[in-house]
Amino acid sequence: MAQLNMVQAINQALAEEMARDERVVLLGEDIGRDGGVFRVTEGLFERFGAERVIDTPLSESAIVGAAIGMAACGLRPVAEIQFMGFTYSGFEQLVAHAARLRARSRGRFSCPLVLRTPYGGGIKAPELHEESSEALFCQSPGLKVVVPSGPYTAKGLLVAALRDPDPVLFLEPTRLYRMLREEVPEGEYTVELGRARLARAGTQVTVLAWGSMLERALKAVANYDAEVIDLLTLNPFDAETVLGSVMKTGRVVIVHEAAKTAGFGAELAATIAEEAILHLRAPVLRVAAPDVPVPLARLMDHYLPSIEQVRAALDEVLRY
Amino acid sequence: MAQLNMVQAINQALAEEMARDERVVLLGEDIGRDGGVFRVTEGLFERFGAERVIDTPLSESAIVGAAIGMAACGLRPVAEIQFMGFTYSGFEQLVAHAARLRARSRGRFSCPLVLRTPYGGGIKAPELHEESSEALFCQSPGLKVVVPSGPYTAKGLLVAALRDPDPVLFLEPTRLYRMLREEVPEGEYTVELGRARLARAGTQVTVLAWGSMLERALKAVANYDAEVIDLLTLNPFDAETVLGSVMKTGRVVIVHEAAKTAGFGAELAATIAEEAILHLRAPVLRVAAPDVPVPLARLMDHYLPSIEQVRAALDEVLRY
Amino acid sequence: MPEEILASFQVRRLSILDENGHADPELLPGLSDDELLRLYLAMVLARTFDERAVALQREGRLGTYPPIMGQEAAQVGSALALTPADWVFPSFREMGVHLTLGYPAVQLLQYWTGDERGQKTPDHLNIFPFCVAVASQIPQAVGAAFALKNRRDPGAVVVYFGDGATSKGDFHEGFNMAGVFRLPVVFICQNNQWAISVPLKGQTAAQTLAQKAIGYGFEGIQVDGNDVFAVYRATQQALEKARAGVGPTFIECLTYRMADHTTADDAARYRSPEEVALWRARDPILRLERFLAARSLFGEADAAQAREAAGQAVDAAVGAMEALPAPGREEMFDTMLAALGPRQDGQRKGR
Amino acid sequence: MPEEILASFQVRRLSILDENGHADPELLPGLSDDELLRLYLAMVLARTFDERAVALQREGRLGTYPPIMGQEAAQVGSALALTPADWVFPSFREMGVHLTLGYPAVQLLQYWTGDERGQKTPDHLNIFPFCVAVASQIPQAVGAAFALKNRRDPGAVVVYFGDGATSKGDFHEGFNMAGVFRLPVVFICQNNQWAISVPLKGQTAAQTLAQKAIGYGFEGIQVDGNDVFAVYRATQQALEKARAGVGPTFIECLTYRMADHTTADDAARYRSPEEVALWRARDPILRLERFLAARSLFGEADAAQAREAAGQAVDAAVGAMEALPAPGREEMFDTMLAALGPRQDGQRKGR
Ligand SMILES: Cc1ncc(C[n+]2csc(CCOP(=O)(O)OP(=O)(O)O)c2C)c(N)n1
Ligand SMILES: Cc1ncc(C[n+]2csc(CCOP(=O)(O)OP(=O)(O)O)c2C)c(N)n1
Ligand SMILES: [Mg+2]
Ligand SMILES: [Mg+2]
Repeated sequence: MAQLNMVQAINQALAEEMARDERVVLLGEDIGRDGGVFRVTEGLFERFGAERVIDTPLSESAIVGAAIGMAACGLRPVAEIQFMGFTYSGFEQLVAHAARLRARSRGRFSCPLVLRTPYGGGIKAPELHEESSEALFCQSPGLKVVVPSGPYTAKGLLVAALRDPDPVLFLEPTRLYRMLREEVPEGEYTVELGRARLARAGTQVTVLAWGSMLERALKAVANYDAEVIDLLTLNPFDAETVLGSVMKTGRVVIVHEAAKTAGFGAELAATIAEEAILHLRAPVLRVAAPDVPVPLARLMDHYLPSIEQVRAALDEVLRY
Repeated sequence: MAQLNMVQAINQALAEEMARDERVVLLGEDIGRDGGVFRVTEGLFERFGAERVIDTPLSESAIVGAAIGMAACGLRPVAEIQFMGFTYSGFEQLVAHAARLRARSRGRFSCPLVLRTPYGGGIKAPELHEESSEALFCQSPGLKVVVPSGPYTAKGLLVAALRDPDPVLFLEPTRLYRMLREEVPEGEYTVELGRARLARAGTQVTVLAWGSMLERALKAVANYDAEVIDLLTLNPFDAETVLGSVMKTGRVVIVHEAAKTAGFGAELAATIAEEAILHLRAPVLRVAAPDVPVPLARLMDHYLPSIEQVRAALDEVLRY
Repeated sequence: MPEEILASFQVRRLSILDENGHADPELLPGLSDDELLRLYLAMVLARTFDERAVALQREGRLGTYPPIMGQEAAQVGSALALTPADWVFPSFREMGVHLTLGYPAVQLLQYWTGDERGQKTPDHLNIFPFCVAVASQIPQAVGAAFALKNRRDPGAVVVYFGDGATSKGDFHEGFNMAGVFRLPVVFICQNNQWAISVPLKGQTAAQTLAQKAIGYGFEGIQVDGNDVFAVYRATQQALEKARAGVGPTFIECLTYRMADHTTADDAARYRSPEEVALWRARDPILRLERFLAARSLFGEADAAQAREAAGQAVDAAVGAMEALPAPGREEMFDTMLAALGPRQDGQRKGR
Repeated sequence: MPEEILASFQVRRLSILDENGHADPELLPGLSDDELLRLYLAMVLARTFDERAVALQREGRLGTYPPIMGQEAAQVGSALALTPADWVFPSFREMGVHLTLGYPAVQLLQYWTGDERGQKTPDHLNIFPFCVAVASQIPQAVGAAFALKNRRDPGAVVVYFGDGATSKGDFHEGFNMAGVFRLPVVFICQNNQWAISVPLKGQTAAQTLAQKAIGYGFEGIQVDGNDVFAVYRATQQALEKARAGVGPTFIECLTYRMADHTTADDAARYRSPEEVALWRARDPILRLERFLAARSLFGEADAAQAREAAGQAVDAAVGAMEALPAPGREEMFDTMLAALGPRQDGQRKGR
């Protein structure tokens, strides 16, 4: 078993699934000869050819739209949008079409596509390259939203997404691409969609996080008796695991890098306030970015939730 | 003072502001000669001419994009998107550009545009004509989101929006367009953005609603000692009024017609769970549509929250 | 060195059957008498269905409905050129295509009452659901063409849309992608000259829509959209090109929306009765009747009989539609995902 | 009746100054010697700034940076045709335009360190912020042109974008709208033949980009984008047309991206050194030097001196930029809205 980073793990998942299932095709900007701007698809064009690793024109809406048509016609497209900020121009295709095709056609057509996109801040890139707008996509009931937190979950979740019969948005935390290395088994394994992962056991407070904030949350809790849950799938999210932990600890801190208002943390807090309120001993706190547009590099450290902010929230809920 | 419906009230607001301020121009599909598919702009083309009431090609992204350029260059554009479901193809322009222009240019350029769109269900229209995806837009910190609940608030909020120095998304609850009539003063008045309205005073439970659900919520509470708050502005929302009421009643029911998960109710519940938890006596309940794509007419009654569902939620929180 | 001409382009127009029913013998597709009658009957069926649907809406038995009157030649002529292996991506105004391809009339009616079950295409047909978001079906059709090409499937893809759709970003992105990859797709624009209240010149400054293909590096052609032979011929040639790997074709069918945009619209607010009258004289069914009559394939009695038969078929569909049980609440849940999430599962059960 | 030609179109190409520095005397814009030198110095400044920026990035003193090398003629030639009343909507690769128009170099550098304060255009310039979302500035520019027209403002709008941008929906929607309303806007595409790793033929099947204008009913022209005179002349003529109410023009400047896409890119992965060498020989500065030399306006010493002066100017800007204080946390809040909401207010205060 090799130590891989997330780029390598995702690349391996794609390569293995493409070898296993000839219906799997990739499409996106610069994913072919260039191997993707983060090199995630490196080597796949050479190995599988231009018919299965398709360098598209610069057309996000058509990338998503074409993937829908491919999926409905028997392929298993994996579309890449170069950065999450450019999903906005493919937004209609994703939420009004991909997420609804099965319902609109009453099951005659389905839409098993995966939309991969680098996501999140902290990489010193230009505007719209560091968005973390996952909550936008969690309001589309027909769309799954998945966020790995490391190489192992990245591969396993991606393979599961590729085999899922419905559309999946697969958000790749860019800051982690090459930061973490983990043992990643070669060959097939899946991480089940819709299941959270207990990243650390604890009894006094539950910390909910995903993507690149998981890494930060784990650092923050070092000296606390905190349970850390890695959501992995945001839509549908694993309420059972979340509520089970909250009912045990009675305290919650939610960490996400998107702006606070109407971020996905709101849904988690609301679910807890609805289903577990009698077990709560303290306010449900959200540690999130402030409600400002995602800034450029020189302000990014002020924007992203810090370890200190997480600790301050832990201290606060533990006062109750 | 005349009894107007919401269509008339909005029309009057537009006419008066256009007469007052020649920078105000309207643009959108079929808003000119046809007077808009809901007749909201009726008579304005005849009165103000084709330069100020602009029938555009069928191009939602360009409608929003052009409005940005107009706004930055000294006009006060009011763009209409024919139905909320078609804002998705103008989504990038709205959230990545309109909402950020002031920040990106560090104040050199601003974007005082209003984007009007009919919103919500219950009008027996085709697919994508009955969306209530307000929460999507509440994640854009630079964008205000406003929802009137009747003719009076519609006019006053729209005038306030037209004079606001920053972009405002103005959601018009289609089901109410001709359902309610109210006294609407001629001439200038505003309803302040960012302020909720106490729609009904009460002591035992707080009901939070907006748009067309306000009407339903008011019907539902008839035999309850419930305080009903009409949010009016969703971003930024009036946390002070909401929390004040919740601290008094200790019980909350949130009603919205969007699907439950990650709807705007989540933000309200989360804020309450964060700021008022010690005052809560019962779970924070959300009465919302189920997590399915917005259906067509024949299933719409099953989709929209009903008076009975609101009452069931009231009964439930009152059991605590 | 100074100024030079880099490239030259021409846009052709094809018409075969004129308003008087005279056809150009060289261009007339080689159709048997039976096939000619089939074309005619399909157009009559489309017209009859449409009239009935409008009437039903007026009686409150159908929801808002977008009439196809005047566009029968464009719809039937193109649909009859298709083979079962082909895929169709409609907008929302192609009931004539559906009927010609054998889509059950009862399901069309059902859909226009606001019942999604009407959108469940029978297994033997490759027709995508109606698409109300203008132009958004175009990139999807291009993706389908990608899939057919990738799978060495013998079919081609036909996508329908209106003149208004040509202003949308998705029209552009889809066309451009189809050009780059030379995909087997035929783009059929029913240029009925109005997008609700916006006339063609409010939609584009281009003199024809067909010329838009020049920007994508493939052929665009305008056909007389009220001429069923021209539409049929152009579609068939485009499909052959698509199958032969030559790439996409854009066919602009210049036609006219004789009725209101939908039953919720009042076209009298924005266009003149003279214009409508002009186009009424160019009725695509009328000219086919004249052609058939000149060939002695057809007399007054045949017309009446055709209408009668179509009326009976539509009546039967109306009866069947109205006998259908209302969709139940669980319909919202049962086809939206292969497997519901836990919350949806609870909601389905009423929790 | 049968097939007829409906419309014919031609696409012109303009070039004035060839690689050897020979100019077509009839087309050569009537520029004084001073103006010619100004063109030259502006191009040298752009090149110098660019080289320094790339070097700074390599030293970790600047963030990711998109070089303009090879595109100086397209940028400087078009910018010098502008008047102060005109509005400019750049993409993200127009530093040569900015510098030519007098945008402070220190702010350009500041921006490319990831400091938004660099985007605050000085009050006397009408330059929109850089726009990274490809093509999304195009409809905005069209809206600005609407405003100018509506306000009877004497200015026109110039919007810049790349070849890749021509595939985006916003390119299409913006062009189409500009055509319909005959707006005073000039669309300038720097066709540098690559969009990151995608070559032109992967971007479109059209033989030229200029021909895309045909679909919008206005003029498109290709100019030699490495020929500063052709670019200048075409821009000036287009601006005149715009101001005269004749409507928009699309100018395709055929040029070449001599460097990597950005400092984070490695162009050697996807294009050949031969291709790059070919275009290096067509360097826009080289040919202007030859032209000036032939006119005895210029010698080796002048070149050295120009570069020296430009280098000093850029060095000063680098020094000034590096002396700026880092942006404070409150920068995130202070210009985002005219008035913050209550939650933002609290967040600003660290609550
Ligand atoms: C993206 C989008 N915007 C607006 C609408 C509302 N709308 C429905 S049909 C229509 C006009 C369509 O015109 P055209 O494409 O010419 O088709 P036609 O109705 O003439 O068949 C409009 C504006 C829509 N359905 N989709
Ligand atoms: C909508 C969008 N998609 C993707 C990107 C990532 N990206 C940045 S530049 C670029 C290529 C742009 O090519 P072109 O328009 O030719 O401009 P050039 O870089 O050559 O100046 C891409 C794909 C982006 N910035 N915006
Ligand atoms: Mg039309
Ligand atoms: Mg380029």
